[in-house]
Amino acid sequence: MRITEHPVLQFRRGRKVTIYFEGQPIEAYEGETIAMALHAAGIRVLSHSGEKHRPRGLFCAIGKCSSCLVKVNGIPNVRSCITLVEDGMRIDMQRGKETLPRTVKPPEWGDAPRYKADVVVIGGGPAGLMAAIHAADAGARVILIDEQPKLGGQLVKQTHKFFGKREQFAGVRGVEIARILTEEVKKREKIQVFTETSAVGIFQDGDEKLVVGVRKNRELLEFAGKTLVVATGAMEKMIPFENNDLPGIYGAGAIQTLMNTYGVKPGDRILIVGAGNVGLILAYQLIQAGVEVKAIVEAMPKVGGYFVHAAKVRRLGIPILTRHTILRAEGKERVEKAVVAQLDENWGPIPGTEKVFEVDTIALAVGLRPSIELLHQAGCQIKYVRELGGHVALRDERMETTVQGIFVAGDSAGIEEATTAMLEGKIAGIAAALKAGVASPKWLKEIEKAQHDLEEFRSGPFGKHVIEGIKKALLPAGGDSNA
Amino acid sequence: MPTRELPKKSEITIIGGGIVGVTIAHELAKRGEEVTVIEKRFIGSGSTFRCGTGIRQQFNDEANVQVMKRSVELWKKYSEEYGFPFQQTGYLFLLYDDDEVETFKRNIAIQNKFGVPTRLITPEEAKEIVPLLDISEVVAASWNPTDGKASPFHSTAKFALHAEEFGAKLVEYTEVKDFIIENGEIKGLKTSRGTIKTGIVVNATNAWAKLTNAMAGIRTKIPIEPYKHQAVITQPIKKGSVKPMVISFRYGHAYLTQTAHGGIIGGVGYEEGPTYDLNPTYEFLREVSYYFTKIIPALRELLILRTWAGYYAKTPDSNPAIGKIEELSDYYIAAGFSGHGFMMAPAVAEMVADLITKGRTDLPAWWYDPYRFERGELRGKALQMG
Amino acid sequence: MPEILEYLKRGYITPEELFEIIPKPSEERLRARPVAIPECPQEIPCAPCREVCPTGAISMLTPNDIPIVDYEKCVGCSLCVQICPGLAFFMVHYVGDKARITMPHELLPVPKRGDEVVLLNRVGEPVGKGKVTLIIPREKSMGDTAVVTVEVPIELAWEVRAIRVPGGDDDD
Amino acid sequence: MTEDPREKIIICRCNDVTLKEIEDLIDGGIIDIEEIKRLLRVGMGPCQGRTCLPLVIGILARKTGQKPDEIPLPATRVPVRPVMMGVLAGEMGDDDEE
Repeated sequence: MRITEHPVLQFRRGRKVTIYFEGQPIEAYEGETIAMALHAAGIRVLSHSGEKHRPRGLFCAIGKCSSCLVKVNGIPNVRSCITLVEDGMRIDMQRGKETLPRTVKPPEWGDAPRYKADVVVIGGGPAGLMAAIHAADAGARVILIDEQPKLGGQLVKQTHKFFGKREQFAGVRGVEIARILTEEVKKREKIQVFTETSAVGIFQDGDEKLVVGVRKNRELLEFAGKTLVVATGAMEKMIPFENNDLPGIYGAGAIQTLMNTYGVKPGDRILIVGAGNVGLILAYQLIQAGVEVKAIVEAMPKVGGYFVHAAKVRRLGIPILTRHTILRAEGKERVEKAVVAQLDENWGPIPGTEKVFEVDTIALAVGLRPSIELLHQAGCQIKYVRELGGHVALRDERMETTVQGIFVAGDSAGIEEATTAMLEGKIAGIAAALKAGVASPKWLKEIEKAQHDLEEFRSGPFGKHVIEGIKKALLPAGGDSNA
Repeated sequence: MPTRELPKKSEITIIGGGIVGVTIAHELAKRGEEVTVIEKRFIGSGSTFRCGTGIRQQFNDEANVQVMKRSVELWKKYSEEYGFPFQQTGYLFLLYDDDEVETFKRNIAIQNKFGVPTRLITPEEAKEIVPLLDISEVVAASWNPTDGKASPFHSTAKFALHAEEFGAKLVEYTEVKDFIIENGEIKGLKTSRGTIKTGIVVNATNAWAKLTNAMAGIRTKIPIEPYKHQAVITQPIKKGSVKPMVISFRYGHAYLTQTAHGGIIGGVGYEEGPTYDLNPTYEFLREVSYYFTKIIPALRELLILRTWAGYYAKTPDSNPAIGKIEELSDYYIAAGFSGHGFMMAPAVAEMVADLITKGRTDLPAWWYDPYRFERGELRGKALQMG
Repeated sequence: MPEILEYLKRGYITPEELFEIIPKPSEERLRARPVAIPECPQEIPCAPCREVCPTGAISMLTPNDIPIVDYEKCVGCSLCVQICPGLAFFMVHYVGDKARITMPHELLPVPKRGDEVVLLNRVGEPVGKGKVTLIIPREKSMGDTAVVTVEVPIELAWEVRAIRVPGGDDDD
Repeated sequence: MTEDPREKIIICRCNDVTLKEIEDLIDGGIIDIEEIKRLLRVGMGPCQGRTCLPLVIGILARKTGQKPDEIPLPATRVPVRPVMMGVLAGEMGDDDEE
């Protein structure tokens, strides 16, 4: 189930290795995660849940949901979606709660290495990359950390071309934007990049912000900066329906990771829930990967994403069922069917309108919400703003939160687009450099230009909605962020 | 089910719906008294639901040993009657040198005197009890199999439920704002939901006790200060992996055990205060990891899921202040538990109910005399974990 | 709540609906040379078509306005078809009793000139067969998107908006 | 007894908490998200509530008529990602023999 030919992407696989799942040899390639290799071999069920013994498999594919835990070489609770395969690795299904190995040496105390910079940027997606580039250009020494092995965030999974203006990469594919921005980062000696590094906490340490990081899940690192840009992106929403935990039900992002990052076909026949931009784009990407998309269901009475994305998948024969929802998934150990129904005026399913789709995969594209965990933990004031996708940090016009010196940008500031994420990243990066006292005031002009570009981008009907939300999250001007 | 309706009057009103306030209400109601608990948020939400779950009799003074012996009897009795989990899985103190062993021998003698069956065991015996232990540096252990642990959520909920069955009123989401006092007599309390007439008030607000005392205009010096005490919980592992509460003074005053759900829970002696700040810290995260893995090396592969903080409401001698404050009639305090409130609660409830209803108690309440601070008669420091 | 536009309910637009939004080129213009038709009825923040147009034929005051093509200025170069991120630009050219439709194509396989392909309408239904008359491969395309021109019966000029290439995964 | 479909709607995957369990609790008068968390262990698993807590807030809002912004988001505490104890003790992964 590996994709060999793709109209847009090329997959360069590493050395072929053998891993063992429940004792059975499985072919894998270096650079793949365990979950991807198992999926390519047709394995969907990775564990049975601890309390109700329900089959569980992959869901988020980015190490967040913990639905994919397995035992690796005897060690339980390993997140298979972010752990790379190694030749000879023994992988076993996790059965409830596991025992610990008995003979282990205690670890020795070790001081974590501490890296210092003017600005620390957390998150290497469009917002974080732009923040790092502009902070560096404005004169700051920058540390950029990201959880994934490759910079680019969600851009690396996007085969479609971006909207906006050409100076904002309009007409360029997401994967290509990721490559360009990554190159720009690499060109700058002032930026130190740490990939495969998760930020697990933000603390105030004297005058500095201390970011505690963990690299490759095994190494503790400390990053100290005068200021901080949090650009941690978004998380997919889940919706309640019967058997919504059945293996084969994936978040849209997980499907993109499977097929566009690792070249693994997510399934043969798929139903997509949600006709926002993510669902529509996903449908198109699935067709590009050679997967049959049975339908897109959407609870709203109309397509939520851009019309042009809808037209693109419609003319390839994919039905969009507006005013429909998924009632349940069926299947013993994995998805075999999806049952959908039409909705009435009160959002209740209309009896008798049920339709059954024979699918092996269900994609959930029911919206994103900002990843604000670090901001929340750091003490930034948080507010629920529906228009921005959920809870967000309050911030001023330069993206500074209520914690002085902590800036936010991109989807973690409110769900929008990669284009606006890049502009916000630019603003936050320059503002963070200014606040750190390393940038000359002439950079204020660049902030103003980015603010103007944002305003222009948001001037249409889609942007109006976002602007409503931003108003609710915006702190009154005249804080002391004008340093 | 606790209510949000404030009664017009109540003979006795307890401020604070933690385990201490709830068990006092339970005991008083059981004795037929009219009693109301007023809780700012929900039952147990202050420090009770943040506690480390342990219940031990291994103290180093006669009073605490006696009180805890009674408390364990009550924990056992009520867990059986009310059906909440209380397990006598023991407390295991790991000892690493002769000085420690000598100290614990003295403690064990006191405990044995009152019938608490603590004994000194060998490192190998300790490893039989917790096979995951690293005993390479351990020279002996103090082991009492009758100590135990209980779920703070389920036990407090059951005490609350039965207190109500006996007629107690538990009022949640209601904050006491002021005392109504006339000629040194309590007439009532002003709350965020109106006024309640009451004659007897028990301050069971532990970490907030000094604020409550101030509200009552108490001038007696009762130094109770909130300290941030942090705890950690890991991903669950197979049940029975760490049955008793394991203590190591050598390694950071650490205590750890396994919850009913399977996670390893515990803390270390890293403490900050006085403060009302409850933000967990990096220092704690590192220290707890280091000390826990020193005690049980296999924990190094285990994921920490969460940290949180609660208050140790500390007094200078780590013993609580329990008793009547004479400058105001009728005002009682049961606070300053210094990390022992959960384990002591059922016995404290009996003690306070005795004092209110009979004016005397068979339990050694004198040890906790709230006036001892003012008189400069501090007790021997109670053996405090974490 | 405002009335929901039909094309947003369905996910595609009919030619009738389209020509209420933009003018339909005259028969004469359609026969003169290929003409760009934007099927982009919604105000979205996007401007590359205007930015690449060599003759300034596309007017759009702000990126959030819809593109309007001045058919007289349009030289039929197909750059807008190549660049459009929404794959919403097409070119139509009437030649005798045929129409040549130029459209973006981002799927495998990419047909060759002279190949016969299945013609699909706006809901993916096969409506006939047509011949590929021109291919601009991805490498030579301004916007990294292959552009295909197919010759279709003239009455299908406003129906055909996609193709299926025999030999593809979903070949029937 | 017919099976309640809500028993098959999983809100918290980590601790297997269903829609029915949450709605039953709310119906019983427990409407404080902190209390719901503690009683059902919803959001207390390895995903640290990322997936389920927004759902719980939605359910609470729907059943109690509160607005989602009136329901306080439970605290986020370190570590915001689960971390192995050995790593926090300072053991470095690369020079670690396995």
